[in-house]
Amino acid sequence: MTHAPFVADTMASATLQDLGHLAPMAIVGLWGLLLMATDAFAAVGFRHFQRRIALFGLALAFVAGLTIYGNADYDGGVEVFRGFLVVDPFSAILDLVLVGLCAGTVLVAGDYARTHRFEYGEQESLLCIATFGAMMVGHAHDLLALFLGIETMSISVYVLVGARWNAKPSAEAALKYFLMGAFASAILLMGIALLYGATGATAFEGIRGGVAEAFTRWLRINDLARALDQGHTASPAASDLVIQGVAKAALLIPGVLLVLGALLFKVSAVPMHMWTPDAYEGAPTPVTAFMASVVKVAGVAALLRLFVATFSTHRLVTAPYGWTTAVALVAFLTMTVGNLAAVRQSNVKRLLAYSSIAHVGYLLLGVVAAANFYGEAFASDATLGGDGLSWSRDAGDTAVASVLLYIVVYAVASLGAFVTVAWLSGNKHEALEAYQWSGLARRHPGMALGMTVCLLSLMGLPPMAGFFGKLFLFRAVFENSNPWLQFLVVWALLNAVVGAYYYLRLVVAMYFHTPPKTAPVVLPGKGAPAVVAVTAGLSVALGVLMQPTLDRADLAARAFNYPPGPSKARRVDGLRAAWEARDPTPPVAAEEPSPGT
Amino acid sequence: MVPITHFLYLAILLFLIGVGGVLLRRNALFVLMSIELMLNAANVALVAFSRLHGNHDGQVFAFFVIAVAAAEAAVGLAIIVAIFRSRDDVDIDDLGLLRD
Amino acid sequence: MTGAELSFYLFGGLAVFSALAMVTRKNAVVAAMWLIATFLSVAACYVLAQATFLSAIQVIVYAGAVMVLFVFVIMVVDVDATGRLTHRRPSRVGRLAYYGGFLLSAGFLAWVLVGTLARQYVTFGAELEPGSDFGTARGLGREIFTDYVFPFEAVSLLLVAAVIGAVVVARSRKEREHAARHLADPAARHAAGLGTAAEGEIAPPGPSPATDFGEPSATGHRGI
Amino acid sequence: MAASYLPALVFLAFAAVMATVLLLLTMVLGPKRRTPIKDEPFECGSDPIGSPRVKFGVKFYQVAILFLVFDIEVAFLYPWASLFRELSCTGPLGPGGVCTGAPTLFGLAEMLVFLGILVLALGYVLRKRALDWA
Repeated sequence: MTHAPFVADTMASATLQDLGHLAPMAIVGLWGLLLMATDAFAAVGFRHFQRRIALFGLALAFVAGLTIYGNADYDGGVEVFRGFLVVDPFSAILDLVLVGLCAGTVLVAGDYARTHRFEYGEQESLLCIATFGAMMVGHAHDLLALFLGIETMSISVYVLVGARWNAKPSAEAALKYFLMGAFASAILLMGIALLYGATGATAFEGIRGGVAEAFTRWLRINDLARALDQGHTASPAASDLVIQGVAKAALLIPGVLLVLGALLFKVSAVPMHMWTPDAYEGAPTPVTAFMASVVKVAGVAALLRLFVATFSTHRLVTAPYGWTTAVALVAFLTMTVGNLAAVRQSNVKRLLAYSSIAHVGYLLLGVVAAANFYGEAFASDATLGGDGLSWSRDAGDTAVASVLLYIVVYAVASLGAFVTVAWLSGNKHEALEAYQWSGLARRHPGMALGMTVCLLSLMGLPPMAGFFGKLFLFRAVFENSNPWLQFLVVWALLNAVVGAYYYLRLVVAMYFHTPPKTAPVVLPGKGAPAVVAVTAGLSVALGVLMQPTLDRADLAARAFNYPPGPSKARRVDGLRAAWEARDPTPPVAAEEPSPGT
Repeated sequence: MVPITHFLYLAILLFLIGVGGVLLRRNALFVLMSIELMLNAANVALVAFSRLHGNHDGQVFAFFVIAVAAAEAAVGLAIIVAIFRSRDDVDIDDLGLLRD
Repeated sequence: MTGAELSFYLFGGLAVFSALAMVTRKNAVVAAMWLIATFLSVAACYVLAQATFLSAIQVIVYAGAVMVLFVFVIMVVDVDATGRLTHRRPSRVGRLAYYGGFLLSAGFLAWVLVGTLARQYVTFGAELEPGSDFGTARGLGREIFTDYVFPFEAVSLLLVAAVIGAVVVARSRKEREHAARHLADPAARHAAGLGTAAEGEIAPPGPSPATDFGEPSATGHRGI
Repeated sequence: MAASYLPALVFLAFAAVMATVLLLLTMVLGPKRRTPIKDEPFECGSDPIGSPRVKFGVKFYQVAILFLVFDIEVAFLYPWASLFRELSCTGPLGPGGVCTGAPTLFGLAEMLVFLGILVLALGYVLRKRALDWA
């Protein structure tokens, strides 16, 4: 072990500088602590300000995120804390989105808890810490960052789910979610251990190098092994090479599969989705909204960062050792099962839970497509010695951009839909059965409209953002020459039609059925209407301004599986200029709900 | 010297025993203990690979895992206590309120 | 066989044995004791992989604190109740999933074993210079406090979340009332789930007693 | 390397042998005359009522969780303490642990932040009366 002489002095300044790069995340984490302190120590009258303090901090983080979002210095990606985390346009977009989603949850969670009589002052603090974890996943550039981020987020969410002490389903949902989640974490950890064994590193860069090396060795090994089998007297060196190479791959492939399984569990893909409807239903509805938006975004970010950007060497995405075939199969199952189960649900919360599963299926298709393209790019780089500027890499970047776009659009609409459900539950019994939504448009036209817009966006109707999200995603997947993937796109379209049925059923109930005699009790306060208005507005606005939005996502995804550095910055350079010339106002900037409403 | 491979076998055996405990036991406390066992198994693998590669990354990872596992156990046990307050038994099959 | 090898197989075998004993016990306290035995054996194996500091931490945190927590909770939630095994068999699908999952994992084990054992893959790890601080508190600290500054600070947030969780989720009715004792405003007390009915006011619509846990509150009120 | 742990191993073996031998000796040597009266649990002359296992209060759990958190804090303190000299020096340490560079507060600051966060959590717990035994 050789260690550079201690540079504690430069470390102090470097640490502060790195914290500056991570300002949004640092602010959110700090606010988690601050809110805990104000809850415990502030004067009695001060406690009513919890929500405002939280929103102020989130607004601060959002502004900090905007400065990073608009700063071209980060285009090539900046590694902070010695490569532990990375700040790049991708993470900048995720920061903004996650902070916005957290603010949306904070706006509703307090009202909901008060009305349902389990108000507690720690809620905002936990939401901030969970968002901090999710942001850490978005920035992750090391397996430890990924693991710690997922755990920080999950532990806070377990608590949020179980905090509703006056309703049994809450604690039960928490236990179920916790046991399943902890099991998945343990599997994730074993996978990480095997990956570390195979590559000798936990940083993504090191792992990528190790993966490439393991398989280049493997290639030579096949020849050597054949020579050995044919009875040639092998040199000790050759046999050593065989052993080393085989062992590396024997650790790598199970490691990749274990990590994949755990992450698919976290995003609730189908064989591992059993916990989702129960946990979503049992959790307090604003927390459900948080799980369906923030936690999902973090899970997809983890898949993109680790699988699309790191495990996309040619060998790892193609048969017989590729993970993409398995994920394509999972995507097929996920959208089918999610949609079919959603059709059967009369409970709105469960319906939305299953529909969120179906959306994960579509997203996974995009993940597979992106990884396939990058795998091809990797192969052509290796054989042609190219500089990575192949068509495949462009296509892969576009696929990543459309996945990013889709998850953002989905998360926004999903937040709006779940918040509407939370809003329509001013009484002990939440209006969870579809018939209770009958005629809502007559009593509350504004909220019904907001819910309708969100549902239509989830469904993918043309003027809404969801349509373009699906369009770009499916187009990116269809670019693959693999006929199976093309078939899956057709299958996904059929699924979207099934999805339209259950979304529209709810819309029809709201608009065309006679309202029940007793008026529904709704949450007091302007929080929920504000969130629904903003999410519905965004669902329309992102659809109308889709081209600039996609261009911006493209900028974030450009050279996504490139290591950060000057060559990546060069690659991104022209794009930023083109993008800024095209549209001076960043469209996603409308995300922030105004604090203090 | 003990071959690293044998550490790996130990880790995988402990891991599988933990998986078996999670899948086959119905008592939430046993499930939680089995999960702790699985985390420990992964730690054995991390430590062994850390020795294999001669760098500290694996050990540091295992160190953080111990902290995370403790936090996870604390929250999990809190949830079990909360459930116990509402009912007398901690059997995950009895969680029937959330069935279809 | 050298002493190191002998002790590895001894402690490794002990770890596997006590892990098996842990998952098969009926009584949760006994199982916890076996789990402690597993953790201690694993700590011994850490020493043999030259993770001396981690071995100490394993004893202190795992075998010490975590297991104390487990035993306390087992005591809290009534040994007799937790000692009972399943009284309802899982559904057929559930059982299939369990056994399928278990077989899959066993297949995974076989895969790794065959992939490595078949080629007689035996490796001893990198050469360490004698007297290096590999695995000691200093060696590990040098990484944690320089390269891993960020996770070091971030893990404190995780611990904070766990502390909040333990307080929020496991707190009793009495503690909840205490937390809300400053709330003179009946509406605020009501929002925190505390009774106003006992004070002779009409409760706004809220959860019925059936959804409450039914513990009587300090004011004798039962959930509305 | 592992040889330096030999004393610990010997100690362990000694403890195990000692415990086994003592138990065996009492089993073998002790007189065994059982009467129904002797088999009864002893409770000050009155018949025992119910299970001897009393349910613990949840308070024990709450104290244990705090113990756990601060145990982890201590786990981080060990390596920090053993490395403190190096962490507060901008250059490598000379012979005898003398700092060859300038002193710096970086090492102190990072631990203070960590401790500060956990002390804040402790304050939170105290304020929430989770430790009150009343």
